[in-house]
Amino acid sequence: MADHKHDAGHAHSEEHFREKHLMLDPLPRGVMNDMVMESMTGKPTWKFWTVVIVLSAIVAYGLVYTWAKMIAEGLGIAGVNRPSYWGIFLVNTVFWIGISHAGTFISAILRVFKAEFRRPFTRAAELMTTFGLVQAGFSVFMHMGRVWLSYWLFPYPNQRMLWPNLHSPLTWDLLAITTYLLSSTMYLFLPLIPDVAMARDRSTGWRKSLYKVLALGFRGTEGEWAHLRNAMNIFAFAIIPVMFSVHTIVSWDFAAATRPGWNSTIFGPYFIVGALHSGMGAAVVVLAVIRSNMKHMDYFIRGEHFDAIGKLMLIISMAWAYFFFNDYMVQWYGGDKWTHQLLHFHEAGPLGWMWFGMLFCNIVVPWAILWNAKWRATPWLVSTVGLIINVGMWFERYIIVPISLTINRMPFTWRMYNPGAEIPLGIGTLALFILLYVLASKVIPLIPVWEVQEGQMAHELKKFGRETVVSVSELE
Amino acid sequence: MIKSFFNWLKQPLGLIAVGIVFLALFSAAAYGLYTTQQAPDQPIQFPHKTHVAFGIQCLYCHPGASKGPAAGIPSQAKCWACHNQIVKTRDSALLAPLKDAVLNGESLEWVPVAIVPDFVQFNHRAHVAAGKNCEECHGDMTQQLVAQNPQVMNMGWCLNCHIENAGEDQAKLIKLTDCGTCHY
Amino acid sequence: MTEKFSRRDFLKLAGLGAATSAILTGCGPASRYVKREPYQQMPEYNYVGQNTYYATTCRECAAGCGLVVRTYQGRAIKTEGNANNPLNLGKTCARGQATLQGLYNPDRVQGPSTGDWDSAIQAVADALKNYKPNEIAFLMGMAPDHLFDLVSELASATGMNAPVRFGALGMFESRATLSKAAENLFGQAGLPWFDINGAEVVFSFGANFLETWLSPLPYTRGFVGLREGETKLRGAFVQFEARMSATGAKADHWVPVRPGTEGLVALAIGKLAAEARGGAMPRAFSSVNPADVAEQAGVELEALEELAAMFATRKVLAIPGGAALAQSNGLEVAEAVLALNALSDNFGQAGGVYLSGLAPMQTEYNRPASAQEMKSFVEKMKSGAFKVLFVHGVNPVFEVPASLGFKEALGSVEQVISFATFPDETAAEAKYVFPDHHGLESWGYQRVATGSDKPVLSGAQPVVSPYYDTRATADVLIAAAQLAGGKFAEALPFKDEVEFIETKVSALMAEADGSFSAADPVTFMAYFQQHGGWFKNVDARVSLDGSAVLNNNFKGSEAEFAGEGEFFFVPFVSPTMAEAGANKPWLQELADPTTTVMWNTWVEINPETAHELGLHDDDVVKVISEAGEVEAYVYLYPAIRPDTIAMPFGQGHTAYGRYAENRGANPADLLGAHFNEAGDITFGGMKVKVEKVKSAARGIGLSRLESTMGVYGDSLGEEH
Amino acid sequence: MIRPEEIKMSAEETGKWGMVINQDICTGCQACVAACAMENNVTFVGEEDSGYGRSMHWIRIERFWEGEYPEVKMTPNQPMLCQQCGSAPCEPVCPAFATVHSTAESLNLQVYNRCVGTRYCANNCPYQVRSFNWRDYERPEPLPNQFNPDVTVRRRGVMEKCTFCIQRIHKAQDKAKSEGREVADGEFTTACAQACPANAIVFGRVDNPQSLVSQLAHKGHGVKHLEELGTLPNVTYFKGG
Repeated sequence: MADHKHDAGHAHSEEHFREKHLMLDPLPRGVMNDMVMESMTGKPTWKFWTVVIVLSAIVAYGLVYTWAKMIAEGLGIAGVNRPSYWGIFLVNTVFWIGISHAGTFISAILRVFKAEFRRPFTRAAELMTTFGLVQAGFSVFMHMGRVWLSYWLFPYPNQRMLWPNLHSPLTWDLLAITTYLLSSTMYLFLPLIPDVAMARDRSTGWRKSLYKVLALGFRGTEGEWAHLRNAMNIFAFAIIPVMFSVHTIVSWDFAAATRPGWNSTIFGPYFIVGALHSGMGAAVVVLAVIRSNMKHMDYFIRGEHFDAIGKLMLIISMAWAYFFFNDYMVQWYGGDKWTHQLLHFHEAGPLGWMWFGMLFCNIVVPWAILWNAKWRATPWLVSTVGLIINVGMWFERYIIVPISLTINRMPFTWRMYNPGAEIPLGIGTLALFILLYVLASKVIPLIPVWEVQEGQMAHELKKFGRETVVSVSELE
Repeated sequence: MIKSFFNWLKQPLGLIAVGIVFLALFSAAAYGLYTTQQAPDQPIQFPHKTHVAFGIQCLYCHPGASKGPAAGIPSQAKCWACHNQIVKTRDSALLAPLKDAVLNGESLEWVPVAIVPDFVQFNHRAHVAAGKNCEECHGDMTQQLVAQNPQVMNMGWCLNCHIENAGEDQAKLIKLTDCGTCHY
Repeated sequence: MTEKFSRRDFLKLAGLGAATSAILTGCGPASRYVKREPYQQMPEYNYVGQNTYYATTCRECAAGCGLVVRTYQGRAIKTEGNANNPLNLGKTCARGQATLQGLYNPDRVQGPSTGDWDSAIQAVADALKNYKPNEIAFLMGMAPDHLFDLVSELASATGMNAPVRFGALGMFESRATLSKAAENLFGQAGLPWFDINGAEVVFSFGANFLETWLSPLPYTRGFVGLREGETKLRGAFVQFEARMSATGAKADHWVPVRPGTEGLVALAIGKLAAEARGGAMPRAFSSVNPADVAEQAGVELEALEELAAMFATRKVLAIPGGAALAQSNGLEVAEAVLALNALSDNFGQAGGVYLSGLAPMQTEYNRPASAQEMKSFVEKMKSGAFKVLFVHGVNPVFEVPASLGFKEALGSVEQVISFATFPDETAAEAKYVFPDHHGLESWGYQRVATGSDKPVLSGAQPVVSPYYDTRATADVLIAAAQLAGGKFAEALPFKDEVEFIETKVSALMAEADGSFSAADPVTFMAYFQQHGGWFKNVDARVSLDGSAVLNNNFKGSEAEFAGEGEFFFVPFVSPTMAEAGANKPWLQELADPTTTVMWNTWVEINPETAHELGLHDDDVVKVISEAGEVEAYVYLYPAIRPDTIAMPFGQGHTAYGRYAENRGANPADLLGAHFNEAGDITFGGMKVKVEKVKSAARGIGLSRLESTMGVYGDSLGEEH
Repeated sequence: MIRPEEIKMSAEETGKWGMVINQDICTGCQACVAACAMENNVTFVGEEDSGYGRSMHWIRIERFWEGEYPEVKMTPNQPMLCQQCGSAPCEPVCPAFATVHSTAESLNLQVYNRCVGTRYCANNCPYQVRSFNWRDYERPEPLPNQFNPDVTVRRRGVMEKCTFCIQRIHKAQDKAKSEGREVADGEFTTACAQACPANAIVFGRVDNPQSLVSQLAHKGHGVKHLEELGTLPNVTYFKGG
């Protein structure tokens, strides 16, 4: 950034704006389309295949084999016990649902509020939602003692006159996650249509047939665009309450229980903020990886995006800290002896380091780094912070599930939890998530080209005297 | 290679082959379904019909039905008490297993037909006491040779009858539809 | 069908299709079909589909409790106590409940080691015939049962050695000492009988009467009477012992006296009580100085004074037992504690001390062999005086302390014939194993040695037909005696075991006050089976004359300890498993009442001591005595003297089935061959060393039901 | 003002079957635990799993320590089993209605065949008395011969817990009905109460003021554990002493 030094008078030259802002750095449509197509269809390198093979192997062992073994032998091969009946399974479930919140947050909320920086990475975030939910689903189904009977949890007419118990938070949970998975998949699909149509027009072979089906005959007429925009608008608004309800309901799995440490009224918003915290952290990691590993991505994903997400992360971290403090305070002042015991156990028990680690990762690290605009614009740094936040948020869920389960009102039964098969299973879900993402990057345009182009059309640089300012026109 | 295979499948011959494979799979599945609902093989093709025709009451051989959970299978001594006086027993091929078993002190291995899963605690006595006749569940034995299950004995079937029986009596309905009445 | 695709393959495919659709359709009835075999001949009193209940006797220990076993279609389903039996009045202990896991144990001996019973009987007959009668010895379990009578008759008629009964339970109860003390004090040997139910206060000196001691069920009932008696206040209970037992845990005051000083403490309390009451000081207490005793025993003098004050004002029942008697001065301890009862005028009184009455068909008290008697038995084996040894109902290789050398001595006996039901350590060393039925498959009767105020003969009958190719030992002996001919055949002129039992039992018809009566032997036997035994409606307890006991002169001698170690050693019988429960998986999985440990052996160490030694929970230590060494996990036990360590007896089997084998350690291996005056082994008189072998490793250690976090505050980050 | 006796209790609150446990005379002998295991086909899990909080005991005897040596005391043995709550926290959380209230018997049922194994009920049980079949624990032949035919044998993935020996309740009711009478107090009892050498466990109808269990429950200062949670437990404890 040599400009800054000798261009002190001309603080923001046009050149400078273009370099910094994607929206002000337009390329011809055809070029941009080709760039996206090339990033997707480029011949896979040996690196790609290595990653795919390694990940597949991990999935095959961690998820497929271990789960099959667990189904055949029982949950005994995992580490769950009395009183930690849930263990890492539910840690991972909450974790993945948390990850999935990033997509909706970025693409729906930022879209509704017309945050322009969102444009290039809504798709990447939406994919996280869908793939993250798949992992959450795996995590929750694999923890069931008799998963082959899990269809009993869905309402279907039967001669036994039996229905799922609508009093149970788990039933709510299942309905909420299913709704969320369906709606987020739809919401992933809708903005994809114009891009798929673009890809259809620029590909051959199996790709062409695939995109032909996916594009639903989209040709880009005014009418089609109007319908699409309408649908996207409806979904963008509708999915926001779904997103909020999902993690609230997940939190009710815990908050609705009569357990010290769980039975807290603040859990709903606390969990939502926690989900956004980990979700944004994960999103920034994904963006950094995409940017450094896929062709032309440094054009679409720039420092400004990391800067914007970094600001959000900082705010969310503060919100998380606020809710954490609130929850802790209220629980402590509640005066219940078991809650006191539990809070003390969190900090001073054998896994106390995890509690402090959580605070360090979730509060100290983001606050220490993300306040600085220059650091915020550094992809590797922000994504490292994102990674650390995810570790911290995983700790948080670990503290809420197995560690809090250790302490109950029957001290005779307290017992530490040592994970077993949960570890390969958890790594398996992580590998599956990455694998799905890697494979999807070859099939689905990770950049919503039309959205970027739309933004670039709306943005222009105007000169007022010596000052150059950005002007955004209303599109709709 | 694969491509040529798929191309071959598009030929009329290929389509017929696909059809045959589907038919075969479908029949196998149907056959499988059929076998799951079939009465099992018994060591003797025991004709209930004949015995009922002699005027033997159900409870003569299955006395447990009026006393407790299981109706029971008669001891071989009970069979033999009559059969050793019946000339036909001596040289009937159908009765040979009984003769052999009794004379050699071995047990016949009967396979109960009307069964419920082991997590259902069924009690014959309560049903007999409630006025149910044997044939209401087990079919008309005057017409049957080897025992067959006249209906699918599943929970819906149980519940229908329980609800019907309770009628307007709320207390009875609660008792008869309580999970703990049958499952523990 | 072509060659490549045979009909068989087609059927396979069809079967696969069927299996798939069976899975898809949620499994039709076909997947659940089972085969059912009817009775060939319906047993009498049985009814299709109905439960049948049989009364019999529990053979898990020698107490002789009555059981009622629920059977269904020829299988034993559940044992309950027999309410007709005055000993247990319808109750059972955990071992009685788990007896079914012995009956259906996967590791039973399934048939005679010779292959068939004809050759087995021939082998026994040969053993009887080919040796001189005095070269033949019988070692049996503690229970005074019909087999003991049969063998005794055989022995007395043929000049064989009289059968010897032994059991580790009797050894750990110090039965010989109790009996000898009664003889010395009251001129009559026998097992004392303590009426806890009627007492106001109980002072127990080491007696673990709520666990395995003598007859735990009646004593538990007595304890309930003490606490909950309708007509009186809640009775107090004080326990004197170095290590808090499950019994001591129920005490209001647990007084951890130094091992070996129990007798002195008793005398000191007696002296203080007598002082408090005023009047002449009995001679018995003249030699003790309470202040010295308090120091020796490691308790405060004030504590003794308080206890003595209780003694002076209330009716106190003093009970000697357990490790307190297993000291070099054990006999004196027993006498001193029994003598204390004179202060409350307890002899022959409600709430006091009696001698157990004789059981039906018993003419004199016949106690099991003491350890010292076992030692001479072993010496006879070694010297070759015994050439044939029959073992039944006991597992001496495991139960007799290793220092007595039973296992080595077995090598000197030409023929060892074991009648073991389970493949225990003794059976492994035997030349032949001719398995007896399990108790629930057997006929019999058993005299109840103590526990009831009435004379009780518990009756046993098979509740199921034998599961394996086993045969009643009595039948084997009768058949072998017939085969051997001569005086053997004359001694046992019975068709079989049942006839022998009938002959014996029907002799009771003539007795008055029976729990039932019948005019003919057949009916009498039927009643005997139906009621699960016979008892006399009389109080058979022997009232004692204790007027002179306080005139005895007690020396107040100090206990001597064997070994170099720094710790007193208290082995105790596992309350849940006892000596022969280790092969029953559910007994293994019961939590020990005091430590909640399952499936293993532990060493109890005071937490302070452990801290000094740098020991933690689940460290592996070696306990070393002069007689041997064993390894076990450390359990920091808050209720044990800092100078004492304790270990449960019951594990440490090298055979005895998959659930017992190679599990835990046997503290009997640490006991040296030292005996008290009455001949009991001084298992409480050992000094041992403790050496750390391994530090606790993550995930390896004792299985506890309790939470070390919740109960002891471990890992909670608190100072404690 | 409403006087307490004027408040009409609902069926859940009064309960039907109940238990009184006298801790003062409980010796901790484990006979109840063994009896329960034998009656209810409860499996044993082996050393490793039992030490890892996976034992299947439907009833366990708790004890704590008070004070330091030599003034150390063991707290009264506390048999802990399903309290058969009138308002049980385990019930509403089961998504499959496998943990469900029996209106007829006022018991908490565990319907094994409906259980899918989410274990939420166990998390939510304040008494921690539910046990989960973590594996298909092996009971080698011929041990299964002793299975009680009146009780379902559970397999892996299923939650289970004390049923107040509902099979015995049904049997007694069936017998009484066949004889045209009501079940008499003390006619039958649970396996644990029947075995208990100290008679520390008494079982019966708590809605019948004449029954032994009702009379004991109203004598002295009985405690219902964690009653403050509103669980309406049906087991009354007497510490005594």
